[in-house]
Amino acid sequence: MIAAYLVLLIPFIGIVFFAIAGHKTDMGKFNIWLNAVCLLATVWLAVNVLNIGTILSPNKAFLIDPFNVYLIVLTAFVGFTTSIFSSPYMAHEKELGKLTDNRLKLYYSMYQGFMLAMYLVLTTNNMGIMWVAMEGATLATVLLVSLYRTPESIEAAWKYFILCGVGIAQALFGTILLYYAAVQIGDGENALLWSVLYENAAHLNPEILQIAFVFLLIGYGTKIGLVPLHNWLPDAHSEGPTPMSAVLSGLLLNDALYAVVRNKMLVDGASHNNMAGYLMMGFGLLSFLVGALFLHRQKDIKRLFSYSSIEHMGMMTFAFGIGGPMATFAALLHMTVHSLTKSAIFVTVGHASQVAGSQSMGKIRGLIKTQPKVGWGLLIGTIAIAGFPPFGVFTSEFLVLLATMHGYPWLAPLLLLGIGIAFAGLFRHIQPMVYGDKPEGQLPVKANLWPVIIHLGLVLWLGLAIPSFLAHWFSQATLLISGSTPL
Amino acid sequence: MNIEQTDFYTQAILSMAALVGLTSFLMLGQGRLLRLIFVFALQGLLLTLTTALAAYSLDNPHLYISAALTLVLKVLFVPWMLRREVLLMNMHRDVQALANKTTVMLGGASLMVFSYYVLHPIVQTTSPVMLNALAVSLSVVLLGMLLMISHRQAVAHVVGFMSIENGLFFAAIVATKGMPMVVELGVAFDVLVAAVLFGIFFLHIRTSIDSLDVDLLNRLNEVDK
Amino acid sequence: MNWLIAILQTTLFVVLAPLLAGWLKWCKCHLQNRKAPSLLQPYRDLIKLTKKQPVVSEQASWLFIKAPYIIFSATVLAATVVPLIAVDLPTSASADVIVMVGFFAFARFFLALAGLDVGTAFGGMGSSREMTISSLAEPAMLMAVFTLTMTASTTNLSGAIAHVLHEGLVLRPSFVFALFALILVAIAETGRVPVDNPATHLELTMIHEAMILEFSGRHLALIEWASQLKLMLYGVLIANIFFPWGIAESFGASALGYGLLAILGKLMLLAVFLAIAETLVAKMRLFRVQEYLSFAYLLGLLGMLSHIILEASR
Amino acid sequence: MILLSAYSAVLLSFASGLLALLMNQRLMLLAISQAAFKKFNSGGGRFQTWLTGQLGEQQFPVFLKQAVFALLGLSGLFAVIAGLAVLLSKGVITDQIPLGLPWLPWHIRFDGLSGFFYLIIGIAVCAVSLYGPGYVSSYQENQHPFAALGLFTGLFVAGMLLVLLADDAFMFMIAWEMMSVASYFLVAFQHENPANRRAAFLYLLMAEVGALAIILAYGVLASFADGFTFDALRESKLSVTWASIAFVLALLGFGMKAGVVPVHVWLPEAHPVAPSHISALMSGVMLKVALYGLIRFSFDLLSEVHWQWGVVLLVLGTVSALGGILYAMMQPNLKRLLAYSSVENIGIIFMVLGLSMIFMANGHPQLAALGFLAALFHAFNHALFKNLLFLGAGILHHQTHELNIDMMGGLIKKMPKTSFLFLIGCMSISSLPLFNGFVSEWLAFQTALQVDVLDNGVLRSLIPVSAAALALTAALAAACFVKVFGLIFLGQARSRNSEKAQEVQDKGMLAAPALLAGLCFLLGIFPGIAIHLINNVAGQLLGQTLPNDSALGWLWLAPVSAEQASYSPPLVLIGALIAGCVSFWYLRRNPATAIRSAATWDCGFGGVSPRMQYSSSAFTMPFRRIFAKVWIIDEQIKKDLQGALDQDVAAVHYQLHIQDHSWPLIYMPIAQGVNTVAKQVGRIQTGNIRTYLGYSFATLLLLLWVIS
Repeated sequence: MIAAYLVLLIPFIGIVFFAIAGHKTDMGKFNIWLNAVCLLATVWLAVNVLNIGTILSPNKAFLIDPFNVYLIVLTAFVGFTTSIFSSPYMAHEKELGKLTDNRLKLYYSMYQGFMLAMYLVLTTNNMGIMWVAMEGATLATVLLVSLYRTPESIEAAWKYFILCGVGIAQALFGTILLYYAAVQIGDGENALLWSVLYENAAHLNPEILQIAFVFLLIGYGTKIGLVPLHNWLPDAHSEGPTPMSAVLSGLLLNDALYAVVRNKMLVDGASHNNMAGYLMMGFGLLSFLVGALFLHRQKDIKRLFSYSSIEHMGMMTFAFGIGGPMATFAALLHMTVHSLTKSAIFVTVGHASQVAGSQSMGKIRGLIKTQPKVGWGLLIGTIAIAGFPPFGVFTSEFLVLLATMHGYPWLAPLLLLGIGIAFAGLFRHIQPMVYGDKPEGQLPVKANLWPVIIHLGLVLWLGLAIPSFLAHWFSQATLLISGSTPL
Repeated sequence: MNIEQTDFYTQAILSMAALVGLTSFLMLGQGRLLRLIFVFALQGLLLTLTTALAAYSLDNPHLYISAALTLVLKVLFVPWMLRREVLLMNMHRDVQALANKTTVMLGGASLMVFSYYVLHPIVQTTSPVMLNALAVSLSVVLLGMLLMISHRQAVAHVVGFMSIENGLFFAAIVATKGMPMVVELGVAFDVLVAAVLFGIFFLHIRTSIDSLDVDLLNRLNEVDK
Repeated sequence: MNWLIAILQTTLFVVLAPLLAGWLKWCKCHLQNRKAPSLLQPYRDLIKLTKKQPVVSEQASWLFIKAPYIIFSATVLAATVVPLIAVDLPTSASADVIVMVGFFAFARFFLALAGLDVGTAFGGMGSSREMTISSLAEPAMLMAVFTLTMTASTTNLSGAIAHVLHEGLVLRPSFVFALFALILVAIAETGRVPVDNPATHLELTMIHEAMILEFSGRHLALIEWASQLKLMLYGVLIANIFFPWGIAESFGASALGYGLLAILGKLMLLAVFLAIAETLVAKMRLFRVQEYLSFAYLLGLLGMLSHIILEASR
Repeated sequence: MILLSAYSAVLLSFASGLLALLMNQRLMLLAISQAAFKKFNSGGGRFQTWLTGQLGEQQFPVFLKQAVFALLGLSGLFAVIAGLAVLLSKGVITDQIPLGLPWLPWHIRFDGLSGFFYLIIGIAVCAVSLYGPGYVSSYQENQHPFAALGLFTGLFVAGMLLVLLADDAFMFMIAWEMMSVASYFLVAFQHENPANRRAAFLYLLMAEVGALAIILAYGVLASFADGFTFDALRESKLSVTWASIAFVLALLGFGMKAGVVPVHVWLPEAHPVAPSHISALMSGVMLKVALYGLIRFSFDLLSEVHWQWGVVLLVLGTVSALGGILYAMMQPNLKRLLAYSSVENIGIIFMVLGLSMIFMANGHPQLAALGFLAALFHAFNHALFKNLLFLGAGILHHQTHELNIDMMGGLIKKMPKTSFLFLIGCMSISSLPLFNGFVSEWLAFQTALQVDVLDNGVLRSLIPVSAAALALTAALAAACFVKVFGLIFLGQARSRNSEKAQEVQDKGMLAAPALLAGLCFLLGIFPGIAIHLINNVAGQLLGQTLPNDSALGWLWLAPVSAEQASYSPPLVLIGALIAGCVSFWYLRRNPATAIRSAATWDCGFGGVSPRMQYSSSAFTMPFRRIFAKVWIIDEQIKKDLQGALDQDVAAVHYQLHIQDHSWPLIYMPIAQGVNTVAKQVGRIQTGNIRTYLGYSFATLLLLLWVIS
């Protein structure tokens, strides 16, 4: 349990420290160290969970179960690798004079703030705190989106702030309704505790819960980026500094989805018509298709990949909506591999745009000749995210397709269509950027590509064989969510 | 059951609910920013009173804290900030004509009805006061959104956002006699930070587009020119 | 024994081919009121050519020089497959009718290549046209032959002919189609009027002649001989498939002799018909040929269909 | 033991890829190996000197390349061994590898069918590995890094082999996609020219869609079975409708890879632009893997076949065969031409496969086996001669830097060996007797001729038509390859490059085609060998072999029965030799008639110039006239006039563009459709925040209304 507190404590220290001394040189290194320690702490936590199973803190404030433990480790890991990437990136940006000291302070301390919020969302046992943390994540990142102070970035940040704020407010209303349903059967203070709610899910009033779920879905769905609530997402991703886009895509969306699924479990427990499932399927499929179509119209490389995030979140939501062991397992796996792959891609994207000195895809050309590592990284990453084996994304998409074919065959063609369109949309933009001759006056930049290599390596590993402990967690989580295991 | 048979507390709560709903309507129809802010402050005050009332009649001490927080944040700090902003941009003179005020108002009214309709399925499991409170707060939330949709000033958006918060808060107080303390504090903290951020953003927006009209923030889109 | 017969009748084939050509020319000349050369003239020509020293273009490669032998032997092999005077031919077991068509293709392949080898416009023109026509004619021929083979349910020519023979006189609509298809194909493949004119050397109309323009001496002799062989082969096919009567079924001397006479008679008749046709009909434009051949193709197909749908036993 | 060699084939190809990857670190590698060599330089003198030579700075990259290809060749060799062994042992070997999903390790199954295709791949890979070192020597390292080429070649081969080993849907798909992706990178290898990029994109897109279709096909089966292992899928009992849906999906998926009209368009784009030894592998072998997939799916996994499917295959095959060869005929680019001819051959294979299905469904397993045999045998032959031709094309490109056959000519004198090998390839592909192509086509005809046994009127009339189409295809193929060989090797050189062309020096680059050509001839003379092998496959898969495939002795080929049809290539060969030799000897005995060479007859105008020769478009002009409807022909003749009143023609410009119908009919509309839809969808994102708020507001209301 100490591990959990440690995990929450370290980022908090980080916030304070960086707020004071964030502008000093090699703070990037320190950031890396901080995240490394955090990662170790999470690993320790994970080992505990592996040994003694689900952990509930004595004061019932924190709950670590198979569903969130691997997400915690994932969060720490992506935070760590992204900090590795952000160190040279930010240095380069500072050389270009895009950033002042204060903004650097802001950046680093809010980076930690965001991590804190993420850990809190995952570890807390209290649905209310979960909401607070989710809102906190927004508040932490909103100033990072407008870090460059360009008109576009401010516009993006404003939209991000307002839309997510309003959305999250809906979630709060949903939480209140949940609480309202809970107090009718339980005591006041503990009524919002997940552990309590999950035990008595059967006795909760289904009507209230359904209404509550609608609000929660709209609220957290805005954060997931479900169409038509997604509009903030591409703006925020494209205008902020790239490390931010990496963690937003890799972590924030996942955690929002995590929150939705937690609530779905309650609703399913309470009412046995698969209302929540259908809603999620509908939203997921819509986001999947629309995101895929949007890919075709992009000119900005980061917007491109943020739409691909929308598409993939759509697929996960759809998979969770289908329910059933296979689809759930697939969705859990997809959460992992997607955030790994997507953050890796954003790393390469960041370097690519630094090479070209622009985010517009028209200007990025011939990467493989200019800076082969970045070019290949981008290409392979895209191959992976497009769902080609032996990368893990393929595994999950394969399972989703089969589950769909099993449960809702008439939806399978839509999925097929979506994947095809998305693939075409990605590659019609990627190929010209990586291939071709080296353009004039573009020089390699200082880049640290270990994050990319590690992430893609992991995704490859997950695609070839899922390690047993992870498989164990996945199947336990599947058992929690869908009521049976695929094993 | 009819209102005569209920105790004073309930009657008070119900009338409070009515007043809060009314303020929302007033805000929705309001074209002048200063008045808008004033009405918003009024709503905050009503909320404070409600909280205090609840705290008193349920003698639930931690609600006093919430009341105090509400007073400080929603009645004093935020309105002061907004007012300052408006005066700074000297927008207090110009009236923003709502595109089609009557439609908006009618829409608001129908929203009220709609929220009752939505909460109808849970009527048999709850007392009417709860139902009323929930319905009103839901409609306040919806009206707040409608306010944001219909107004173009960033200030109005902030007001709308905050009034949504008010609605939620009202629900939390009345329907569930206050959330757990931690949650209350967390929410209050978030509101505070949000308010501060709004301040910062006004600064940025002004510097970037030299106006607070959100319709001018439309560079990022997917439409072919 | 029967291998002996096979070799014997192959040699007969090779030996008689020029004679048939001569007879054909003789008939034509008489029909056209010209003075006819002797029947043995083709032999004389061949011998004369073999005595001449062949002149080969400097452009030519080894393929040009080897081609005549390949063409000739391929045609001879085709001849071995077709029963001339006696059925139950071992050779036609070792290579059935499809293989025979294959041999024709083989010969044509090298003839066309030889035409291209020298690199003159004529050669190219000839091979292009030859391949065009043959690529339409070959399937038509296959269709016609398949009609027979399916009736006899064997692709072994002698077997098929024997089957028709034993069956006696049965009027099959499919055979009528097949017969006409085969005749049309034969005319096209052997380069007779109206598709091609063996007697012309007018550049724009010639096909076969254009390809062999550069050949001389023994090479020319071989190619000429091969084409005479081909003519006779088609004749024998038509004669023996559709009118097999008289062909020897046992290897007694009398039977064989009788068979020989029979086939000679049939061939003479056929030649007369061909001569009359060539006298009456005028050569058609190259791009009318496709209509002509696709008509043949259609006939062949119709024959096959009518066999399958009308005649075959269920 | 067999399985071991099968595995080692896969692993070796992996290894070669990885070794190639080390090309980037070659200096480091060099240091290591030199150090290692220092340790035990007690070795024999000559070896030592050789090794030092190899480990020199300059020599080392070459040495590394040779090593990579050596590994590849080894893997090919092992593949051949494994394939032959399993075919002869008639065994079925299964195994499991602890990879894949937690509850689904990779299932391995190595049976006759896999073995047969293993054999094909092995032979092709051996040839390529002989050919490769000479061919890649022309790439500069900085422009076209060998690392990428070698790595993806290894992965490509490994992927193909794994597909054949797969015994569960999941592993199958992984291997399948690995094959696709690796080959995609190979197509995009020379990515500086746009044609490659376009081709690569198209290829990968269609591969992706095809793969999804296959996944769904498996999904259909899996939703009626428990688990994805093929054993489970075999057990799945599904209705005719679902079975047909599964079959159609599979057909779409595998057909896309195999290049059946109308989903063939990637093929003529992708194969020409890849390096030649890769196009040889793709065209000769990868299409066969797709074929394997279809056979595995429809004959093995689907419990029973229906004659309607056979009809579908038959019709598709016929269309592809005719269309393929007609399009091929019109191509001036040699490799495009070969690619289209692959479409044709795949078409033929599909036809015969369809026949086999029809007979199977109508309860004539023996005839089904015959068709199956013809199909597999043709697949085998096509792999051989198409590889041969592509490698030949590679040699030509390597020596003349041309692929346009209108720019070649007269090469038979400059490159005698190459031309001879290429001639053999042309003869086999245009199915002339004595070569393997003819035998498989003969079998195909034999199958078609058995239509009598069927009762269904539709089939009775359909099959002859397709047989007719087959005959036409064969004839057209002959014409097409006469054009190819004639224009490339015969006549006079049409361009400076082919003027200066030399015979290729590298031994390997000649050895590879020679090997294939030898096999073509061997199988043309003794088809019994291959047919015996395939018979075992048929026995395993259809439970029915040909009764007396060697009734008249091993020299003979009598698939149905000796009375019905028989063919003895050796005797024919002997006959041909006799006839040829006799005439040759007889005519050449007189010394007075030695050959005299003189100028070509020029009608007395003087000077026969290369430009007077027939060009590719001229040669095919009659066909263009006859089959005009098949292509979209855009023919322009422009005359430059000059002189008084523009009377006399100074120059004539002739332009000919021939396009595939499937583009404007199918692909363009899809692309435009997607773009338009995307445009419309794009309009929801107006950029105005109030609109966005409106969306969430509306969504909220809608959902609330829906649930209450």
